[in-house]
Amino acid sequence: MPLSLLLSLSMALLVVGLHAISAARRTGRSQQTYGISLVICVILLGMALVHLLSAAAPATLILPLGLPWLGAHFRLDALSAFFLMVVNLGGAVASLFALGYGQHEPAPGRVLPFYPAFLAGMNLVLLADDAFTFLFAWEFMSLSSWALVMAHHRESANTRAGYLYLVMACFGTLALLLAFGLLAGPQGGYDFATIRTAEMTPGLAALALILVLMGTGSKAGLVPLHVWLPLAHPAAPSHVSALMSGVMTKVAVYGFIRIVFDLLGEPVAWWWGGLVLGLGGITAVLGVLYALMQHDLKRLLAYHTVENIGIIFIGLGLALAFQGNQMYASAALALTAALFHVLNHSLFKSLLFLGTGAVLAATGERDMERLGGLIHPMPWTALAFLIGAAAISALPPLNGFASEWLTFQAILLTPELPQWLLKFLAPAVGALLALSAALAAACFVKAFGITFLGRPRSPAAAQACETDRYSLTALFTLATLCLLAGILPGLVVDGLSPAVSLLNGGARLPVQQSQPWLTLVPVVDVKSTYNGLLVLLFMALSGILAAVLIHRFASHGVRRSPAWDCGFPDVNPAAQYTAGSFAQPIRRVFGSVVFQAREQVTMPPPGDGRAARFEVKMRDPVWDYGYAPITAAVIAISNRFNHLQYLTIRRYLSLVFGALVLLLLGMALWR
Amino acid sequence: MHGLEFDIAHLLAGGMVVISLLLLYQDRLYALLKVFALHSLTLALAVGWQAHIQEAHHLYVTAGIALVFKAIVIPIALYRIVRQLGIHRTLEVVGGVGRDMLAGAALVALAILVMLPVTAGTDAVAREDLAFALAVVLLGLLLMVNRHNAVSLVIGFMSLENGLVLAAAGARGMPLAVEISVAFSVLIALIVIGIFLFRIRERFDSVDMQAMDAFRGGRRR
Amino acid sequence: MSGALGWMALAALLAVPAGAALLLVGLPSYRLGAGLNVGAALLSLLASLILLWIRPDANLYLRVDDFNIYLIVLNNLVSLTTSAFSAGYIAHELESGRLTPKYLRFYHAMYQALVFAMNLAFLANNIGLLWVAIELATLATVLMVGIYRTREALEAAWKYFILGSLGIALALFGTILVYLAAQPIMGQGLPAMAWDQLLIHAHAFDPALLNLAFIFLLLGYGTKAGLVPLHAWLPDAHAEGPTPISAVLSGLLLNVALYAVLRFKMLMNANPSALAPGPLMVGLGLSSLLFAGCMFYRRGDIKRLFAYSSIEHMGIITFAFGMGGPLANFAGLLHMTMHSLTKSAIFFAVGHIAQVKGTQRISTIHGLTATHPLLGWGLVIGVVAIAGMPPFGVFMSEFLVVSSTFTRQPWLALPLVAGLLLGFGTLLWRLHAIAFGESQGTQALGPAPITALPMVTHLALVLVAGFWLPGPLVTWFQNVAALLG
Amino acid sequence: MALMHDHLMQGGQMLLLLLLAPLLTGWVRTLKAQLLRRRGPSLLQPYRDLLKLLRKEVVLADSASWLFRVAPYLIFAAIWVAAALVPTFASSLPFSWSADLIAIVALLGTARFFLALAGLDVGTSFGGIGASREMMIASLAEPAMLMLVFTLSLLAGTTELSAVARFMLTADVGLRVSLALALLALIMVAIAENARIPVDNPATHLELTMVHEAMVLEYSGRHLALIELAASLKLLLYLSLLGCIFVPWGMTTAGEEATAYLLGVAAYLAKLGLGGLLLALFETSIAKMRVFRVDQFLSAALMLGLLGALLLFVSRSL
Repeated sequence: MPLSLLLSLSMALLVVGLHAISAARRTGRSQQTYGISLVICVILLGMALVHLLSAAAPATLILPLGLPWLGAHFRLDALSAFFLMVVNLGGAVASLFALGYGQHEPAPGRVLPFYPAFLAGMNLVLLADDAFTFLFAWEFMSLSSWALVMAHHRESANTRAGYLYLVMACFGTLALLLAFGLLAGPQGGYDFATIRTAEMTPGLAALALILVLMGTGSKAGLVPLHVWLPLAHPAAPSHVSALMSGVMTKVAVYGFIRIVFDLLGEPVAWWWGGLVLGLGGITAVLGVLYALMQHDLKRLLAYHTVENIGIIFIGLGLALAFQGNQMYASAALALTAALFHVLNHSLFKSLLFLGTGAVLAATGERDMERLGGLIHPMPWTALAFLIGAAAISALPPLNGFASEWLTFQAILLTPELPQWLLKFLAPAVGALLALSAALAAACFVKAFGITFLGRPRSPAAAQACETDRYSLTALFTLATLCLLAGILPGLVVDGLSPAVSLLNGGARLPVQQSQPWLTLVPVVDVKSTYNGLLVLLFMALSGILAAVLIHRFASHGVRRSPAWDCGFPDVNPAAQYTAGSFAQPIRRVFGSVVFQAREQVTMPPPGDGRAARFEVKMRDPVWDYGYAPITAAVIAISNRFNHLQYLTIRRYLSLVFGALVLLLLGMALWR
Repeated sequence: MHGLEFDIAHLLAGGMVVISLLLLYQDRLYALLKVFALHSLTLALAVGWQAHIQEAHHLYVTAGIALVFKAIVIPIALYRIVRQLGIHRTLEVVGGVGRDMLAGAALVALAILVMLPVTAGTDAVAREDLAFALAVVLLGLLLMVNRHNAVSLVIGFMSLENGLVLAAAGARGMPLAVEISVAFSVLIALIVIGIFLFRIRERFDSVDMQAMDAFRGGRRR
Repeated sequence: MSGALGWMALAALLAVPAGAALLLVGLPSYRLGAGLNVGAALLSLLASLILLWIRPDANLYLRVDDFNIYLIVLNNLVSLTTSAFSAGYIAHELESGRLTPKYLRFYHAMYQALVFAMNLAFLANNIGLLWVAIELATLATVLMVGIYRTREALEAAWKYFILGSLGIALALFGTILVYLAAQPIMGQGLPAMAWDQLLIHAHAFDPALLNLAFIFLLLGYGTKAGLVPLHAWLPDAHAEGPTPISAVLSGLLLNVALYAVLRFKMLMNANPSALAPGPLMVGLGLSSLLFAGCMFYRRGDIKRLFAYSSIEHMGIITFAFGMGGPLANFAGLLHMTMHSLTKSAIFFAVGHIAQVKGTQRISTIHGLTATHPLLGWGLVIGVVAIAGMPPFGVFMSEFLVVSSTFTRQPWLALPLVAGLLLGFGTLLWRLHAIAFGESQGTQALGPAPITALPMVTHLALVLVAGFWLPGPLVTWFQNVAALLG
Repeated sequence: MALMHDHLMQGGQMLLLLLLAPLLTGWVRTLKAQLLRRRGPSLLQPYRDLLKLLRKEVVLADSASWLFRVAPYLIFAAIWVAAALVPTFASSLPFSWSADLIAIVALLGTARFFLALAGLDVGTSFGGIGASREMMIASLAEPAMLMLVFTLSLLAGTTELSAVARFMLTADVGLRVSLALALLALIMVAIAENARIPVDNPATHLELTMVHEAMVLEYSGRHLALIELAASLKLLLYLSLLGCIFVPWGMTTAGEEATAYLLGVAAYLAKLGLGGLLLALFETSIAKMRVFRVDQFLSAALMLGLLGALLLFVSRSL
């Protein structure tokens, strides 16, 4: 019975957390905690893989917990197995990384108990099969991750981030609660089996969809519900940031898929797809634009999470649109693209966050403007980070490109859709997707170039040294996976096809393994194909060929000398290009529109000794127009009501008196 | 004969309403106390009459309680308190007596409007008594709301209790539990209030509630 | 035989606290007093547990039924833990010289009197007796709120006393009206005031009279339950009295008042042509919820803050019962229980915090989790639990309330959800300031871990209830939910 | 045998590209010189430059890292592979299915990515200028390019180039507005991507407006040679892309006899020559624009591409 084993392993994680409470003080216990978590995650990962590849039948289990008359339902099917794989892969690698990184933790007592609990919460969400258990695990996940965000609570910024995070999480849960209320109906049939069979009117289903978008979107970071994400993810310790950004957002995506594709099920109104598609496109572009404006490495990565969530939701929106028109073959392609990107993003985002963790541990700096030249002291970290950066920038032959290529192919099928809105929307979203991909490349040239290349901008960066071997192992595990998923996409596509067919009325992509050279052939009759393996081979061959020839027949002498730089090399590292200056052209092009970015140069007159100043003022439109008014309103109302605390007894009496008279009048007039 | 019974009950109950209005009218503490004594006296008579026409003898006890405690003991006690506290004689009425009288009249109307249709089931005496009792209760509340002074607040509360007793007496065959509880509560109330007034005496220079409102909870924080 | 045992237990429930109260008045040593206090509470808890299995059949004054028995057990349980907490608390108050042994005698006596009154209120089968008991409880708490005799304390007690007796008066009028409605049908005398009898005949009562009665009863007992706009006494009474009393007020007395309201709601439901009490209760509940949510933000006093949280949750519970139906009623009952346990736990923590920090000002309390981990995390867990997050019991009740409401009355669910979110946000804002950040103020040593036992016990109970409810309790809730209709 | 032959074909094309690329560059330079009434260098000057650079030793800046040394090979490989996947004189080459037009665009992106990183590596201000501007330009040029891909794939039903080329040869293309828009967009993108006037000036140095040259400023010797070669390969790629999409005539399909191949090669050379001429004419007739007007130039291209795609999306359903 694999399911019971999965559950007991998740429980074991909780126990580890409890044990860590007592153990946190003592040294070496962090190693223990992370070690056990690593082992458990690996086992869970293996079991999930087995279930997914063996295409086993769904297993269910009911425990006498949760809602008394309902019990806690658990279920393991292809979809949850796929996401279990994603979650536990991330968990395992993060734990491995933490074996080394955890020793730099200043407050282990605030991390160790909650880390395994967080993992357990995510696993339970994926296994839950009734509304109560689902929300229970969901909220538990939020709570434990909140505790991890608050680990370094002495910086007021972190406290604020944690607060915003918890409130947004509560908002999301309430939205989901309402959605489940709709799905369950007045009789309160909260278990998913009942919900699947229940009939819903289109209006209610649409309402449920919107609520689910709000609920899961607020956790996944859909614009405009993303505001908490770039604050909260960086605030946590880096391996937790990797989990939150790389994995927890995927759990949110799972929630969306589970409820919308599985529970709501057919029939799907066509405009659902349009809605999700549009949100995804906006999220993708805004996310990467925000990221370009950041100097804080972790916050930059967090904003890229927003972007990639947008890409995933583009795929999901396309799938909904196709399903709404009974085009299941195309829907299969879109779904595959989305799920594939889920996996890819979890890989390279964890990789990047862990790499940032290594940098943080080595230099104590997150601000790119104070880093630089790290490729010299920590070449291996640099290499891993470079692979991650190339992958997230969708460069062939790495995995990011494979999934985005599939998404493009799905968009190219949209002209078959009958609805005009979708016809216009799809190419526009395609343009947005292309734009976000290109901007992402720019952003990671900045991230990698400013952080690792050039010359160190601060003594901390100059004295950095290579990170420990646990961390390096974790980094290169992920880097290898990125490369493999990139050159063998066919295998991955076949691997997640059971999940796709589960959600897609049995329709799935053609089997890829039979193709020559493991080429990716999304739709049989359309002749668009891509083969990462061959591309890699060609590049390797030609590159090596060139190298060999040149070194064999031409010179291979090398002479070191100061930089040329057109004759006047600047001795001061501060004269290098900074993150801000690198982003300036793009800020001028896009930022002036989106963020109302204003540049202000104050140049002292000649002879004046004072330094010239250059300031950039930017506004966050989402916050300024979405959230600030709400908070202001709440504060205003509170201030207004606050007087009621200070009335005289007479006034309070007259309140009661008024209530009484009012009700009596009501009585008198009622008849 | 029934007519007479009814008229007398009506007269007494109505008298209580009028006296409640008089209470509203007072703006001097001693006068207020005297009128309140009158109020309680009328109550005693009304309850006694009810006992007579209902042949419910336990009601005589209630009447006695009302007479002894509310008409005699309490006013005297309060008189003492007022004198030994030496609190200033006049009590400012919040926004004019005239407005109070208007509000009072409106309340009486409301009480009758609410009560008469409701109690169609029970007999006429109970209906009258209940309507007037409700009026007395509301007027007592108005008195509490419209006075700054602690003592008059207490008196307002008492007249409200009087209204309750009237209602209880009006309800045929209401078990003794109620009267006991009423008397008992009034007793406790008196004691507590007494304690309070003295405590307040320890802390404050006057029983004027405005003095206490100065320290309303939370303001200092 | 068993019946006899039942009656003995029942008698013990009333006699033990009463006797203890009388004894405690005369007991000079406060240590002995505290011990006796705990002992008496323990005894009455045992008695209530006996009643759990053996129920004497009702007479015209007292009765034990499904509804009140679990409230009685809860009542005595919390009063036991609170007395244990107060033993440690009071000792510190003596050291800090805020209380003198003379007052302590008084305090312990009043504590037992309060327990007696609340037990009586639950056990009463006679609406007059119920009223007397609640009056008694009010007076006892008034005296205890004023016990510090500071200006603020006196004023809070005064406010509480005036508003409380007004509520009591209104409730009495309502009671009389109920009797008037019953009397024509059931004839004069005691039966016309007995719950079980009333319920049987309620269908025949004059609906108009019942409606009027319910208005008075709702306002009267609603004042005791601290429903907005009748709540004014509650925050100050919580903030100025000794913390154990705040715990008892929030955890128990509010329940008593709500219990009374529910009894009369059952009466209303039993009469087909009377107006449905639901809308009134829903309205009061929503107003309390939203109002409290708005009040958190500006609170500077930690005890007042959580007093407002009590108002909020009374609002939620009233809302749930107002909605009615098996799910909502179940949720309401569960929420009552969970709120009692959690809120009293929070007040235990707050009491220790206030003593350690020597102040109740939030602005001077920061980073508790760093300086006093036990208290700090205890408070965090308590607040997280009361805010309705898993793995704690309140989550289940809020889950049921919200989801069941949304399918039946979507437009009611929206203000409900808005209120919940508002309250959550503003309360958590305060919590973050208190529990996290750079620590300020005195770094004085926290109380001995053993004194935190009551808090830990409550939190543990709430935690367990979060994912597992024992079967008997569930069947109980379901029966009562059915009774409440 | 046939398979062998196909692989020969593929290899032949790759070599041909390698050989032709400098010649094309030289051709454009000579033409420009002539147009400016200068004698100008000979056609073979680029070859001489490359050989000279190859023989020289590399002068590395002290702060240069391993990435700086690896980048040239990566860039060269990526661009060469991309170029090899564009049908030149023969469509449907054996490996043409291994990457479609999207992949080709992405491969160019890879090359750009590493070029920009190399520009940042030494840590000089000029490198930074070049890198940041290059990425800004690319962030607009790539989407425009992909819009072009949309348009083509909507017409041809595929994103694979040789299939597109074959489709363009057939009659049922017709004259379409969106094709014209796509052509315009592609030309603009090509100009930007190859750092030609008016976006950038390939012949300039020590000018704050330069983009491409600023990135490769620190390179020397064989590295510089590789990068120069890659640059001219890129130019060749774009020209042959234009050729195979918009003037596919004379292109042979694999598996025909030698004469056909000769014809195809001849036609291809003719196209290149013409393309070079047009480019030279254009470049001499226009002045370079300010860097911060480039974005308008390219967003115009993007809009054109999007417009073309939209027109097709709509017209498809009519």
